[in-house]
Amino acid sequence: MISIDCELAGVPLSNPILAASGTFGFGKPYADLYPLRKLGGIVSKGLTLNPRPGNTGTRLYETPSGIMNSIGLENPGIRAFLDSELSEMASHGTAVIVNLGGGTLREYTEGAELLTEASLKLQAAGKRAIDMIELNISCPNIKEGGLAFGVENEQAQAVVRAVRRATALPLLVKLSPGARDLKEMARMCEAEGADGLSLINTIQAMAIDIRERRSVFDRAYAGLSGPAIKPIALRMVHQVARSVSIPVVGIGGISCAEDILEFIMAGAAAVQIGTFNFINLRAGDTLAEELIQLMDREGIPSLDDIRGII
Amino acid sequence: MISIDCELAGVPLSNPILAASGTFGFGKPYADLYPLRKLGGIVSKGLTLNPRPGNTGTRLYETPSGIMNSIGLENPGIRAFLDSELSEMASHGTAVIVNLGGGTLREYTEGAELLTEASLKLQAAGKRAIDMIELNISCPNIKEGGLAFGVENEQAQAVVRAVRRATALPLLVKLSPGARDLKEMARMCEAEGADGLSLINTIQAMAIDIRERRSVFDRAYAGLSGPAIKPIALRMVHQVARSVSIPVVGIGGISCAEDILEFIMAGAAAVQIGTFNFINLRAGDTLAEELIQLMDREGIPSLDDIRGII
Amino acid sequence: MALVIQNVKLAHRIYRLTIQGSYSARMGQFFMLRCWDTYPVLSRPISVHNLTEDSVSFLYRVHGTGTWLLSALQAGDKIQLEGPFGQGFPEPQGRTALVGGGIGAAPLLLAAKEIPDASVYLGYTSVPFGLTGFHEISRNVTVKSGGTIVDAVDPSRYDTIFACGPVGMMHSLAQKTESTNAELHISVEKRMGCGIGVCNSCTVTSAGKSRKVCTDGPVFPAKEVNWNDLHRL
Amino acid sequence: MALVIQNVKLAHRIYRLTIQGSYSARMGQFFMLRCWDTYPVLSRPISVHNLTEDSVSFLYRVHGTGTWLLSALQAGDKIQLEGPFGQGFPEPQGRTALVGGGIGAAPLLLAAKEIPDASVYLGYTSVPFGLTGFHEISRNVTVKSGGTIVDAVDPSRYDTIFACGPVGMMHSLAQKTESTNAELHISVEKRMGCGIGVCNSCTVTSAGKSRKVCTDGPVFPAKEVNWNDLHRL
Ligand SMILES: Cc1cc2nc3c(=O)[nH]c(=O)nc-3n(C[C@H](O)[C@H](O)[C@H](O)COP(=O)(O)OP(=O)(O)OC[C@H]3O[C@@H](n4cnc5c(N)ncnc54)[C@H](O)[C@@H]3O)c2cc1C
Ligand SMILES: Cc1cc2nc3c(=O)[nH]c(=O)nc-3n(C[C@H](O)[C@H](O)[C@H](O)COP(=O)(O)OP(=O)(O)OC[C@H]3O[C@@H](n4cnc5c(N)ncnc54)[C@H](O)[C@@H]3O)c2cc1C
Ligand SMILES: Cc1cc2nc3c(=O)[nH]c(=O)nc-3n(C[C@H](O)[C@H](O)[C@H](O)COP(=O)(O)O)c2cc1C
Ligand SMILES: Cc1cc2nc3c(=O)[nH]c(=O)nc-3n(C[C@H](O)[C@H](O)[C@H](O)COP(=O)(O)O)c2cc1C
Ligand code: FES
Ligand code: FES
Repeated sequence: MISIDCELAGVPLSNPILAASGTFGFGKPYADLYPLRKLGGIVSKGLTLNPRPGNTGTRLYETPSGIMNSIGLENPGIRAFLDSELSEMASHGTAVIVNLGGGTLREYTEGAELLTEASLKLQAAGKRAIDMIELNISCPNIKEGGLAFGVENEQAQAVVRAVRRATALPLLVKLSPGARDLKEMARMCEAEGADGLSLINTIQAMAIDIRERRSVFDRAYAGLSGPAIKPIALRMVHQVARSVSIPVVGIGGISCAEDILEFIMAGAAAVQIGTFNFINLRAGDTLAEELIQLMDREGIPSLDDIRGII
Repeated sequence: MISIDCELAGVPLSNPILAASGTFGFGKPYADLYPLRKLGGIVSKGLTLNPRPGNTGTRLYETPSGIMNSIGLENPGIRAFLDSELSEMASHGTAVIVNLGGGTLREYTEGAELLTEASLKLQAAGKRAIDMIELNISCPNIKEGGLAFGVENEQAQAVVRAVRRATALPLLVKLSPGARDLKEMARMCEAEGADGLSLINTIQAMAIDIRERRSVFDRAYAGLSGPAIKPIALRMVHQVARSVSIPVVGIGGISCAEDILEFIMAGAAAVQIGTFNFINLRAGDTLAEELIQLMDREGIPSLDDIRGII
Repeated sequence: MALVIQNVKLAHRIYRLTIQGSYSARMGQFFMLRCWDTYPVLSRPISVHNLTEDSVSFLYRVHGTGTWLLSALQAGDKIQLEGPFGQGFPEPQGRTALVGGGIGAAPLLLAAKEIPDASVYLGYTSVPFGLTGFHEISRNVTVKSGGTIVDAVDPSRYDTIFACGPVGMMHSLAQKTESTNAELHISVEKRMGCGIGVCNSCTVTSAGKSRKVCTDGPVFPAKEVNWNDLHRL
Repeated sequence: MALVIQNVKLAHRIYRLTIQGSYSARMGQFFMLRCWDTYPVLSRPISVHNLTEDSVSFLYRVHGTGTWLLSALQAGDKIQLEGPFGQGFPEPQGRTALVGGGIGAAPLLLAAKEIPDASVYLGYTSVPFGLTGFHEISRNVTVKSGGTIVDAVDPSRYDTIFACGPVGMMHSLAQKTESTNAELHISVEKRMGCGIGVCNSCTVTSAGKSRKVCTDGPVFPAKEVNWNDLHRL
């Protein structure tokens, strides 16, 4: 019997495959396509304290084996999420991870407090609540100017420290590939009490509409994701997994069971599937089963046997 | 009449399309396929003072819309190049750019001196010689450990300064996408007297052979190139072109005339074609013509009309 | 995975693809199609053109890589489709006109079937295509090649108008309709990631609010859309 | 761009592709093929199987995406090929044997044509394929399905042996040949970027030196190769 159940930051998962933030909404439409308990967990779209309208203009663009997006964190705000989405999101029999974004330190901490409070109340009432917060420190559009929170170690530290104080929930910090020193930032997060790290977020990229003679996106740059970035993401996950002892969640271009094994061998405790959900809306229906079959063929009894062996 | 001739670091080019280092050898085999004067110039494979055997194991690997390579700077050394390759390389009627790598500061400066000396001698004899040096500060396998020269500004500065002193030839510095602060490094190069910048070199990436349970490459990481990285390269070229006033040569995933225009609009003075030479061994035979046709369709009389307009 | 029954070329770059299976869809809804593995990354949204008990068909124009790959399909080939998605056209009130420009005719065949007494107006820049289906269903088909079909439509004669076509055409129809009592609904296009409302990439402004083309649309009341935005897409 | 004349399936995953055009190539040389745009990135190296005045043909096994795309080609389709590249097999001296394992038979047909009195040994894990061509050319064809073809070859009876097949098979043939006077030349495979000697991705060690499979090979003297290296590729 091959086992793929695992644990992430103290939360037991039926398998290591999570749906990545921004590509899965709060799960709802996918639940019509397959039972979401087939996933280890789902990460909510990025939420901020207050609702955000998102960016104007083109928001999505296709590139060779990738897509670029500039959604700009459009979201209904944490209160609306708690009121209208959380209970359904927690009803699918899979782990609930809330992706928390923000523009200022206060927005982050107030958001974390709201989430924590609501979650504890639900738990007290015996209901499934928020299993984990994923802190996104690489939001576009923030006060400090662009990706600064995710780039400079000092700025990241302030956010991680404050949010860590604001919540008792298990805390993942999602790192940006644009960090000036990724390994250093990972170690900082560990030192500040993060329970785990997830990476990578999209890579800053550009596309130009040569007919219109302007950037395709209203904000000059946008984030690249999808199979194109997988080799870069894998390298970064490998580097980070060897730099810290907290678990690392691998993200970036994963689109088959082989890719998942690569990330686990590189040291990931679990993985997230982002863009691939668009390539195959039913990806999560079969990936766990495909992973088991692959491990069977390769004679790998459990993920622990191969995790971080490279 | 649409004109695409241009000037790079004082060297007149018949068009802005150069062949990128490591993908074109010294030109020879391509010369059997088409007249190399159709290119604006060719950049030699990376040369070091002494011959290098290159890396063991797998050296090339295909990824979605990209390739990874870990050649490890295999090359015959500068002396052998000067003796056996330069005169033919200079015979194609196109600009000759020598890509200079190194493991230590001394290797770089001695290399630059040798090249400069040989070039001046040839010029004195009325022969075409080396038009430009492209300093590659992002070689793998160097003394300082991995990509350090291209990552840390201080280390890069030492190399650029020393090589600038060692040569009177026009000097391009080729930047690594792994630089901790790319814009800062670009400004440093300008301050140190570089005549131009070229970017990007390959992006550090990883692939794992899950059957063998080891990295595909003997050295864990390798460099990613090809269409997959174009959106990232374009963003970096845009950032750098706005940070300096010396010319910038755009490199990364270019595979059609549209791509070239994107880089020029992002601020590039010229471009280099790397991986695409493998996709189409005769790429250089038609790209300049295709660029003219595209400019004609889009009503762009010259590259100067659109350079850096984004 | 579904099977291709037929993929016929109707005109230069225009194809009709028929796929086996029993689907139900409302007029104006769309499917996300792909007949390739992971390259290109995204599936392509295509409106339902026609439905029978055991097939669904699409009318499409070869635009770029994706539709070019679709055009190479042959009977017996496999294709992936997810859907139907979107709200489609609303219940029409009173006298109804369907106005299509070029490939914008695609979703109107199903509409013509659902609203048998609707007047159909189809405009083409050059050679018309896909007319047989319309003529079989409706006795009231006006076709114009060259010029603009909007000239042929008198909005004051209708209570409901459904339109699909180039933004310019729909905009001029909207301007013409403004002074009448007709309710104009237009089918809008925007680049889609998921097609199911999770990625927020297909938003447009309608009645001052951010709406998703894939789940709130693709059909919106012409009065509520932001034409400046639509022209830019 | 060249035209496909024929692409026939000979066995499970095995195809023979015939392309229009007048090419000249030596036995053991290869072409870089592609019938797709930029995805996948690299062209695929395939040995020349046969040549006529107005065609070149390839025998290939469907391995991954590239060969799978090749297998979908039909008569009249377009394909890009560059070549021939590489040195191919050297001039044979004296009595010659050609030993192929599985798809390794591919380059040996041209060799059998150029060396009409050579003995041909072909081994297959299961069902043999592509034999007709060999039987038309040579009276001396030994075929073995299952087991190893090396058992059927007595190297001491030959002065020159050309082999192509799995590394394990070629290695055991090399060991068997060591004690004889026969010169064994093997055709080597390694991932290729350019195919023309510029990228240094296809290097192997031969006689202690770094050599390129694409321009110095793909054929190397068995005595000079580094088997450890080859087993790892
Ligand atoms: C709801 C809806 C219904 C549609 N119905 C039809 C139809 O019935 N028949 C038909 O021919 N076309 C229809 N289209 C347009 C069709 O989706 C595009 O022509 C197609 O996606 C182009 O893909 P491509 O790969 O050929 O072009 P490319 O330009 O190579 O595509 C690149 C990317 O841009 C997107 N894209 C390009 N053009 C459009 C567009 N106009 N709308 C949305 N995304 C686009 C593609 O989906 C892809 O992600 C519809 C679009 C939408 C949004
Ligand atoms: C000189 C030479 C001659 C060859 N002649 C033949 C022939 O006549 N018939 C035949 O069936 N095969 C031949 N091969 C092997 C053939 O090139 C590979 O099977 C093919 O490249 C696999 O491509 P793919 O996309 O199907 O597989 P994938 O595994 O998807 O290919 C991924 C990448 O790996 C490379 N690759 C995979 N396997 C090999 C391999 N064995 N050798 C080199 N590169 C590989 C591909 O070229 C591609 O770049 C030859 C190889 C070489 C080097
Ligand atoms: C449309 C889209 C929206 C995204 N929104 C968010 C977000 O709100 N918060 C976040 O942390 N990451 C967001 N991401 C990043 C993904 O979660 C993931 O890190 C990235 O896409 C890389 O994974 P992939 O290549 O599998 O898509 C988004 C990605 C996409 C494509
Ligand atoms: C096989 C290979 C070898 C390369 N060797 C060198 C080199 O020796 N020196 C160098 O500066 N860049 C080298 N490069 C990097 C290219 O010059 C170029 O910067 C990079 O590939 C990105 O461009 P592309 O996407 O068009 O290939 C090499 C790239 C490849 C693919
Ligand atoms: S396409 Fe994803 S929300 Fe509409
Ligand atoms: S394939 Fe490029 S050197 Fe051989």
